[in-house]
Amino acid sequence: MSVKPEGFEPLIVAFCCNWCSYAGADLAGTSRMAYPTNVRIIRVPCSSRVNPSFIIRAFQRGADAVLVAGCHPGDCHYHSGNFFTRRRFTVLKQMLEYMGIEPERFQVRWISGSEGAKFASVMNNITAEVKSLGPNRKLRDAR
Amino acid sequence: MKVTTDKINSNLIKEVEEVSGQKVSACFQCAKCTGGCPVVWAMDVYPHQILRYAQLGLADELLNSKTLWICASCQTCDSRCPREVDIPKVIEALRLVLLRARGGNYLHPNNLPARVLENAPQQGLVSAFRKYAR
Amino acid sequence: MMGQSEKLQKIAAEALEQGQVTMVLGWCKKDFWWQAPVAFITDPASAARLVWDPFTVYNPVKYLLDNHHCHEKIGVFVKGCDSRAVNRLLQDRRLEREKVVLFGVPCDGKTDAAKIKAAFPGRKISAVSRVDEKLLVDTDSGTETLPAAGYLLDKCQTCRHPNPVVYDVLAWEKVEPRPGVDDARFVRVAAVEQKELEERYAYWLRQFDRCLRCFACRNVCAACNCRTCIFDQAEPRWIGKASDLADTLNYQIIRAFHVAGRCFECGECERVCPADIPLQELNRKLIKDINEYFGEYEAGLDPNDKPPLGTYRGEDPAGFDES
Amino acid sequence: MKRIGVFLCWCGSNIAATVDIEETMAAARKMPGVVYVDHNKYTCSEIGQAMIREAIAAHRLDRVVIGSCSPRMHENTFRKTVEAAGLNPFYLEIANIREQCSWVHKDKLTATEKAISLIRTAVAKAARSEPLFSTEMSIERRALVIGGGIAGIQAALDIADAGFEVDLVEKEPSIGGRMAQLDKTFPTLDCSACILTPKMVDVAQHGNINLITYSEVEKVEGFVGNFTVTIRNRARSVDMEKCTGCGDCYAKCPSKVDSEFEMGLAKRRAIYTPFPQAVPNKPAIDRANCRYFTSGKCKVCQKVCPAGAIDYEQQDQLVEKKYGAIVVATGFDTHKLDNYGEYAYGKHPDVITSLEFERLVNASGPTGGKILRPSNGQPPKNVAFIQCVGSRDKAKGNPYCAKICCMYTAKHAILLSEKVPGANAFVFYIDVRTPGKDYEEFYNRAYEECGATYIRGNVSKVFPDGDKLVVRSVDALSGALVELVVDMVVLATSVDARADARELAQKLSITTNAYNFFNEAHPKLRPVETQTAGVFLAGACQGPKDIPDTVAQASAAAVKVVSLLNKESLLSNPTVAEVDIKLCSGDMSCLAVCPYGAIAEKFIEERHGREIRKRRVAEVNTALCQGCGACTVACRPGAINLKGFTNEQILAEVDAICL
Amino acid sequence: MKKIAKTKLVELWRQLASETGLYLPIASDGVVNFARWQEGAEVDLEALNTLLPAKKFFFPQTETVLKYSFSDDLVLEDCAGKAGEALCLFGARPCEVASFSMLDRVFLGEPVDEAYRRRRELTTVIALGCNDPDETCFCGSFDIDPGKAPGADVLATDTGDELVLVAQSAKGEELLSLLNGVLEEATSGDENKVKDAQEKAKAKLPPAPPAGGLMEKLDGMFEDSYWDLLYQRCIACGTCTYICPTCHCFDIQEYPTGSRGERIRCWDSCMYADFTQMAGGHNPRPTQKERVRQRFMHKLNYFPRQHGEYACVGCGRCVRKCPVNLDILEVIKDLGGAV
Repeated sequence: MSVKPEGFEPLIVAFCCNWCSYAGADLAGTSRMAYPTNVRIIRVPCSSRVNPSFIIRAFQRGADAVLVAGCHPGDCHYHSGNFFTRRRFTVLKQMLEYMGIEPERFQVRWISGSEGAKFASVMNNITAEVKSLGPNRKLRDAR
Repeated sequence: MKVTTDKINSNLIKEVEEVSGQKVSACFQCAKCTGGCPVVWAMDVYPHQILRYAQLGLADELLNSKTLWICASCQTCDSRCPREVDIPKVIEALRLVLLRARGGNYLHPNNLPARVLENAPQQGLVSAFRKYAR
Repeated sequence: MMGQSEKLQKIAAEALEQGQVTMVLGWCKKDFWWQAPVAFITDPASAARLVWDPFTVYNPVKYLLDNHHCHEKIGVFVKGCDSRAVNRLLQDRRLEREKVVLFGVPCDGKTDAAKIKAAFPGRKISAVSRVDEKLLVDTDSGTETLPAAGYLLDKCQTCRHPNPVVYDVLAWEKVEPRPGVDDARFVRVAAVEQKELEERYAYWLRQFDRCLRCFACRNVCAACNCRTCIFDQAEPRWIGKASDLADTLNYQIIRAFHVAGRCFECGECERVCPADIPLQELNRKLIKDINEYFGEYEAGLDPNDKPPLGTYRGEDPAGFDES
Repeated sequence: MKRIGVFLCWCGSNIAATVDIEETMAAARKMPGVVYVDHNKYTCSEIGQAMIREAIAAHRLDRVVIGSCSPRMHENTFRKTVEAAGLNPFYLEIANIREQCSWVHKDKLTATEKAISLIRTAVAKAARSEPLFSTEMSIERRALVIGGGIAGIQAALDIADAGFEVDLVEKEPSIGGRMAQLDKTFPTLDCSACILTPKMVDVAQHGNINLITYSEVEKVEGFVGNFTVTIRNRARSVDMEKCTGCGDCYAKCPSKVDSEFEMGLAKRRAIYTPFPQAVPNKPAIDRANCRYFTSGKCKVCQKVCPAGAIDYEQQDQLVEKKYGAIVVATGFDTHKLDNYGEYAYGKHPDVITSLEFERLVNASGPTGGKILRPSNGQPPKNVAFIQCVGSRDKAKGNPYCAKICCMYTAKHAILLSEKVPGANAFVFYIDVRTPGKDYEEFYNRAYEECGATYIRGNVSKVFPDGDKLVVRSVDALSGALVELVVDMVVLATSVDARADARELAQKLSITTNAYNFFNEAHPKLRPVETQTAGVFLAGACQGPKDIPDTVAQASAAAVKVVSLLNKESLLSNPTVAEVDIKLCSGDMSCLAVCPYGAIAEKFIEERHGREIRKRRVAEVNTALCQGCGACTVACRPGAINLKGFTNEQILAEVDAICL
Repeated sequence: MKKIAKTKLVELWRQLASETGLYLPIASDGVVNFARWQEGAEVDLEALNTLLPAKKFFFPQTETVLKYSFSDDLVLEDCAGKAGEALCLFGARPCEVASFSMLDRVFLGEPVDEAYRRRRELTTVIALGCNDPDETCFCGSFDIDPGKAPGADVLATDTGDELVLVAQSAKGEELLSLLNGVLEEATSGDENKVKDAQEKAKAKLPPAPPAGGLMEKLDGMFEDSYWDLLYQRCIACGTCTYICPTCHCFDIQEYPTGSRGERIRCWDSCMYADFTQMAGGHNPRPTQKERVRQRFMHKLNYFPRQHGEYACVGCGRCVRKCPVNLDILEVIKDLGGAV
């Protein structure tokens, strides 16, 4: 399913919660921790705002990978949001794998506002993983 | 002993860091290593000084020091270092740098008597080849 | 001794006569031997149309959504699976318990007409009836006998609750669940799981390529009880209206996700699919994962439960890297 | 079609050096709906903001996209800018092309490409933005201060002085905290008790302060202006109304246990006040060590109490109270020394921690202020002070500097010279850090005037030799090996966050750093606020801090609280959930996941032909909703949407990114 | 008249596929649909009807009618004029073939649907007469002979071990002439076998309820209470409309992606709640009752009033596939004569 053209640059859509992971991304910025340009962040108030439909839509429109990042369990700015995130995306992730989507294509990570370095390293890793997988054709719109 | 820009920028530190896997620059000279070293009385350059010399690129002083051959790798220093520097590994790296730089190729498998090969522990052979062969 | 159909007729007629209910949902026959659609009975005389035969598989419960407004009380005949649909609607607050009288019908499994047809190629069948564990098939060349167990619908072979789990009246004695259903429950899921990743994708692509987007799977499902489905909305448009395979996959993934922890395994989605897409393999995968990650849960048994995705425990495990 | 204006900020060279502004502008001009594009060196400057306001007027812009630093930085600033130009403030979208682009990427080509994509995404979102409006909410004009150390005391006094009611919750039977344990304070050598005790008394007597000791915060609900906090009043077993504080009970109590206040250097009773100046000066029964509670027999305290105040039947009580603001001032713990076997702490009585030393020096301490060796009660002749114990140690302790140890060790050396004439202080250090007014001078005094010997070398081992202690180190400056024989070793133990800090952070929905110190909203610009509006920080719970800094921060937090409570009303967060009743099935899945109880069911009436039907739908209480959006995903038909982060907007963002 | 042994059919298909796109009933996971033939395909000529009707070849479920892009100027690309490929449709049943003429009335009447016209012209239809109609077949109600397909270019009849092929149009002649290498000449004996098969098939057809007079009867039934009861069972899925060879309602949708976009035409279904829903939200057919009525009124009253024939060919797909057994046969029986 995957072809690996030379110089393939994956497109990665990252949903980051405002209070932790988006702040972590900002911290990576203020700390000048370099990571590849492949990732595009969509800011959401909480990882529990991320609808599985958004993820499937991103794959349909051509994303090579999707990341959902939120506060560590127990640290949710809204008390419990990421506990729901954990259940929802545990289920969704297993289902996508079951349907034949590479597990690297859809990832969920907890990144706190003080984990700028972790944010950068997650971005580095996911980009490298997806690069080696090649472009995603699965779930993708024909047009 | 004189520190110059060339010395500080020498390849020695890079080589030592690469061979040892240790971050020499992490040392902030608290000298806790030296304070606890059981064989420090026999050393001409103290463990914390070894790291300091390495940071400053003082290659001659390092490579000519007796300390390299006195360190017993007992790990006392390493277990207490607040900066997670494994000093015995740094010293071992210095020894290797020194031995390799001497250019000798003392050991060749063909020259080893069968008797030695049969009885020598494998670990000893590996170590010997690491140090005395290229 | 009164036949099973007559028992249903009596229950319905009495409930209507006594004014206990103003409508009864049960099953009736149509022209073909394999048809037994839901009947909407409003007068005692019509209760005679009601039947109980090998093909009364249709779930009458979802029709309550359209009808409960117009009736003070509706009587519904419910098999095990139908009764779980009632709990589904109660848990989703789409129905009030006091609006319905549940006539429980213990069910020994419904017959798959296609399997019967396949057993008699070229012969014309006029009627099929069931006597205990035997099926009597009337054909143009005489009556044949078949073992009922071999001709069940696939979904009935893995049924864990043949008896109604909620009812007001029971039409007859409860039956025993079929042996081995627990083992059979996830067999097909495991088979898909065992395929290689690419093989799995190819498999599902082939299945969903057939999807007509007729939405029968959704419309028949009692867990899909939204007033307006998200996929029927124009703005925002969650999936395109045109039949595009990617949109179909989107629909099927989200449909399965929306019934995750809520699906009560009636298997109607799979039965009604005109393209024979194995939808239960998707629904049951989610049930299996939810059981494994968040603890055993069976939907449609207790309307007061919180569905697994509507609750959490702080110590839940995650199906992804939590480091 | 919307009329969108795009403004790109250079941020000096911060953005412009990495992102090609010209090219980005050219690309922005072609984006759907964009009618005006401009740029500025510093968009956040008055000139930059004026440019936006003028462009809105001149080009009839109805949506604004700014490509600049993180929205977490200047979103509010720019919202005010567009509002000043007559637009709804939520018609603004920020594309984060600094923190998430120019600062993390080096290659100008790809960084520019990404910046264009981020702008496009923001344009797509802005095109679908709706005007949002805040509603006014009342404020509960009372404050809660958690922690009764010097930080909490100061914050409570300042808030109370401003005329607002304050509840001060303290876990121990008395307020005072760590400062009460100290002898003198650097750099002035004031007596700690002399400056603290009057403040404690002020707290007790202040009409606006309600002191709640022996209590802990159990649960925090609500939001800025309207917190509901459940406080657990632990059973004190002493009726506070009846008790006169005479002290007969603890004089007679037969159970003796190590005093926490005296760092285990002295005993207290099972019924006790932590120290003589305790406020309130009324005891509590430590039930775990009380004979009556452990064996069912004793009741001595009850028998001797002249006021009949002992009440063994008391139960923990949960009290629910409302507050407009919360100050967290829970202080610190000292570092556990389990990892430092080389210092022989716990193995030899003359190896003590710095806080134990404070008690030894203190006139009200176990030795009456005499510095005596715990082993034999003799004054020490030679004392070694070891700094950075557990600090600056990423291998076994805290990687950070505990900030206060250099100064208190200098103080200890000075105090030793004063209290034990002729005694020698040896201070082993890695670096001596004395930034602070009069701090360097104080440190100079220790070695210039008081004769302390500073040795630049970390101690590697301490071991007993007869009744002495041998301290082994090296003087890194001279290269001389050091082996001292001393009478006492004082370990400058590091500062840790409270063991239960994370638990409290979770209750308050605030975040902590990797070492469990509470995070401020911004390290420079919002140092006493947290990310949770209405929750403020004071003192060492935010990070190691000395008393001057703690008091300053406590007063700062108090000002923040006062300015909040002074408001007539608060504006609610307008990015709240909203129900489309056309789509709502009324199954209330949203309610199940709402952490704020902000969703309720209501019944609406609808016409169906000739009949009127009642139907259940969900309704959002916008005052309670905090805008997390968990409900929007729980809602299968998408009937509940989050303003400012609508489904339409997020889908448009996804589409714009993937284009 | 030509013939070919059924054992040699693969050669025929191979030959045909080399000349043109060849589509025939192919089984995949047990479901038979018209699909492009390729080596090894599981062709099923016994299957009575494919799941999806062959109308999809002329009136695809989804088709792009227009592409547009705008950066500086708006650029339009008309897709309808380029639609279609030359293909051969093998094995369409007579009822299916009959449906083509109904669709022609809609799409080839003024204004002509250009894409449909092109596809129709580029397609050669080889019909396959039925030998063994199902109990659910009621083509007889509409005077369709299960053994004959007058609208097809070629009619194939299964005579047991052989398939007899008769060209019925110039296009058909041309096609058969291309296949001389694999086809044999048929004899008069074969002609008799064909007649015999056709007669047998007709005899096997279940008694069909007469549809005559239905149109007139329905004229006065728009407000009849019949519909109040009929629709109750309907679950509003689109199965019947999508598998119906004569249903032809479509919707136009826009698929914008940034500065580009496509306009799509796709099948619609009168069973769906958004059928005929207007932009403001109003729907003249607000409930399922109106929509179910629409379906049957369209097929049995509006269409014949406009075009002179019923918009049903009695293929029986809806009878077999409706999840709740609500189908047009029931309506015909309820409202028309008895069986």
